Amino acid sequence: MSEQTTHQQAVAALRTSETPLNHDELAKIVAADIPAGSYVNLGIGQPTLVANYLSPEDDVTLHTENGMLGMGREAQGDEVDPDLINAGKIPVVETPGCSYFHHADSFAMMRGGHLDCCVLGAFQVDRKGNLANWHTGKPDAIPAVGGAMDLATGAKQTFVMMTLLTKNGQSKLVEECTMPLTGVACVSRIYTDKAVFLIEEDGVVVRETFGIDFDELQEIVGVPLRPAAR
Amino acid sequence: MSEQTTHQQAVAALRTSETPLNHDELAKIVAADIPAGSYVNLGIGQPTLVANYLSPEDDVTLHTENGMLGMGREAQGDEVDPDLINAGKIPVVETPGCSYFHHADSFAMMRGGHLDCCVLGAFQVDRKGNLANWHTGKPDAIPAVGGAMDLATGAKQTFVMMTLLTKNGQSKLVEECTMPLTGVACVSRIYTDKAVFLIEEDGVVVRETFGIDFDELQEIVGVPLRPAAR
Amino acid sequence: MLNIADSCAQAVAEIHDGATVMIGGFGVAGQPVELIDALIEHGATGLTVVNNNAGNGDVGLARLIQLGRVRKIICSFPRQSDSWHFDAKYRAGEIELEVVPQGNLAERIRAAGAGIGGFFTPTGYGTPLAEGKEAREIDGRHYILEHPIKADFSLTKAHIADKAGNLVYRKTARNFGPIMAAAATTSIVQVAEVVERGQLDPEVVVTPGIYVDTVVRIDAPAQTDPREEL
Amino acid sequence: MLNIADSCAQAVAEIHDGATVMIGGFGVAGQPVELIDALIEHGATGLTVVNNNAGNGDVGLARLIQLGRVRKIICSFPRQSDSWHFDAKYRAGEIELEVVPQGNLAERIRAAGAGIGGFFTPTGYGTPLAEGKEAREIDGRHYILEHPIKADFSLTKAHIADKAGNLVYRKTARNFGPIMAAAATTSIVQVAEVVERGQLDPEVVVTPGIYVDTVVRIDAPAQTDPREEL
Repeated sequence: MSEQTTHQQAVAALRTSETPLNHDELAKIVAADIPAGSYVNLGIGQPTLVANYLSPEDDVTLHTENGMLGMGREAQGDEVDPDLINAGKIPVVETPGCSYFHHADSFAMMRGGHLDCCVLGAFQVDRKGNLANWHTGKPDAIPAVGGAMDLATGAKQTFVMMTLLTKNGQSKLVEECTMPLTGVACVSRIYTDKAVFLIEEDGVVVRETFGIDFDELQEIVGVPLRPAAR
Repeated sequence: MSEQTTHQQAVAALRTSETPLNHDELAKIVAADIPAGSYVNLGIGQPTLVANYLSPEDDVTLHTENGMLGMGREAQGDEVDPDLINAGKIPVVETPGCSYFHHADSFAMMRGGHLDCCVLGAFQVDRKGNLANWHTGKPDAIPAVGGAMDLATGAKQTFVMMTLLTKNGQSKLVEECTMPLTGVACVSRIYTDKAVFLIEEDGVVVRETFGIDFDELQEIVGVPLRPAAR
Repeated sequence: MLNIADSCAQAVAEIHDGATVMIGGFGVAGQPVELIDALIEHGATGLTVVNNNAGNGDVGLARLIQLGRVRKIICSFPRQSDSWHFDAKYRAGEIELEVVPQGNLAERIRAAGAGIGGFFTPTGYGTPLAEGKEAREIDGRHYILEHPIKADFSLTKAHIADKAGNLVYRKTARNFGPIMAAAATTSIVQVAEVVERGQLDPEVVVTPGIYVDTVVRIDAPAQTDPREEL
Repeated sequence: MLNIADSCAQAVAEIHDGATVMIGGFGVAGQPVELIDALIEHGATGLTVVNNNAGNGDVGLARLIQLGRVRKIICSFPRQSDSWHFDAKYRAGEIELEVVPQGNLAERIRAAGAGIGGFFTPTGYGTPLAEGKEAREIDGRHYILEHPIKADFSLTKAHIADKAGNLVYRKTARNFGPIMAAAATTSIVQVAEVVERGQLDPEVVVTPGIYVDTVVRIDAPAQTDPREEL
């Protein structure tokens, strides 16, 4: 049995997990959902883990908004070059076929809809796919947005990766975002430790659940949910 | 006496010529008026002649809107490369320190005011510096503008080079352009066979005349003229 | 993922009737001669073509126009000494013409690839080409609003592609290539050479592979002496 | 004509009180460390600074802020774990802040260099950063109008300059360099090496010399390990 087949089976098992997923398990599912040949931008934080589960056969090209396509893994030891970092300011390496460009070209690439997918963290996502991930809305917070708004609106698809509940047990999937928005109707899927949600025209669909049944999930989320058609 | 000094004396003599100037003599005067170190775009036709009278000491860099800075002279024989042409589609050569860029970058350079000077031909120029040089206004003419409007509005200064009179003896320097405009209030100087005109806020100044006196010039031009302050 | 076509016929096979097709090149430099020939052979009709000109002589774009395949052309300079096929169709009312100043043409194509919804440009203000367009004074300068030009397909010519689709060009043959590849849903590029990933220096890539869908290698591309086209 | 300065002090000598200064770099990559130090030493105050961030730690831009030299900062991401000097000045009401999404920041800088008076961008629509900005629906998508950001001076870092001012960069240190050089009236660039005209391949020039006013060679530029800055 090939390594690739083993990996596919492991991911299939995760999709029907009877316990909530940890960050790495969730990253494996996101990675498996990215079509081969895609151009992808992974946001800072939890989304970065997805890169660890993309295999060379997938031919996924990573974009970093500070001016590179074909970004490789984190640089180690002597590989560290201060002139070669990713958007999280972590030193990385090149991959064969990579390219460099300036900041305006890099964001034109994103804004122009050339990236197939972008994966972001979130504070809140609502049933219309509105995203809040840059500002808690606290009046004394210093606003700082970086590339979040560009990422949210630019890619063909925006996926969110987050824990479903806040530390206080509140659902981050909400009826309507109360925090300042990052982007309007931009999120198409939400990957969480307890379930994967699809934002569709007519509502929110639950694609998979992890260690929770549909009714329990509906109760903690509040937003009206539909099970995926089988 | 250096070659350069001889040239300067020849140009000085032309400035007080007692006969109208031919195209090459006029091109020498324009070339001498371009400050050393300038970035310049020379339009197709008569303005192209100016290149012949720029010396290396002037360090003038020529721009061609199809994507090159540091354009050299016309290519000869084996130098001809189909991939290296100017905006008039004439094969040219490189100069040391030249560079290539794409069409949007090339016109951004022009539109952004980075060229010091652009020299264009004209059908009509009026006292406000409005330029008409792309369309005779005949109802059956097929419109074709090329880069004319970009050149006219983009450079820090736009010079016009033309014969003062049409074939029918009408002045091309007019009170108000009657042909469709290329650009609004964009021309700062007009070089003609009979005189050099400066377009200023408060009217048209005659800087030099060639084989015609001020009163005669005033009569054939019609537009109110002022002699240059001595 | 990059499609490396076996032939130009295969490369253009999906171009459908009624498509908008951008065709690169300025004069002979960068003209995708073999791809245009394949498009003629392919037979798609009712096309909207975006190019700097409207065809020269009896071949290439001129032939496409002569055959009645072009419903509309968007260009900066249609009228040339040898644009007789366009002229005839235009005077017969059989082809629609949109004339755009060359820099606005380039910037509108760039805007399409860069996700810009519209932009204020000074070029064309106060001229007949501004008629019907929104005008605005910003910071003391006059502008008109221009919108992006998108395409279903682009046919362009580059020098070398690697297997990630990264492109480099030759001299002034770069011209419209990079911006047209980015503005088209499907970009088709003819190249003289295809190399492995990692064989192009990432610093010198002009068009990153994300903008390239199909490349086709032409062993001995047509090379017209540019002087024959004048 | 290119000014090759003998020292950073000489390069920044003309920066006047109240100037708008763009500073390149994203993280440590492309940061013109020695030029910023010279600006601190120079003493100009009441500055408006354009940068991606608002300073880190106690050096460079952070030090400039600490010294009270910065009246206003335009950036995408001011709040970082080590942006304490900015934080303090901001909370004390001693510095003005304009937060701009990173892609809009890049595009606004690009627009300044490209002579664009304003552009419609989808990024930021429907968010607090769109407040007070003109919104418009174009072709079914929502946009807001953004205006160019110009500067009196830019301080950037490139890898090699030739004596025509042409620049090449290294890897992701390219970032804001090319667009800031084009957006500033006077662009000042520190480089590791200056070569003769003709020693840079014209195909690989990233910033043509027309955008460069002053270069200064730094023999041994500061190289911070990017990981120390997190």
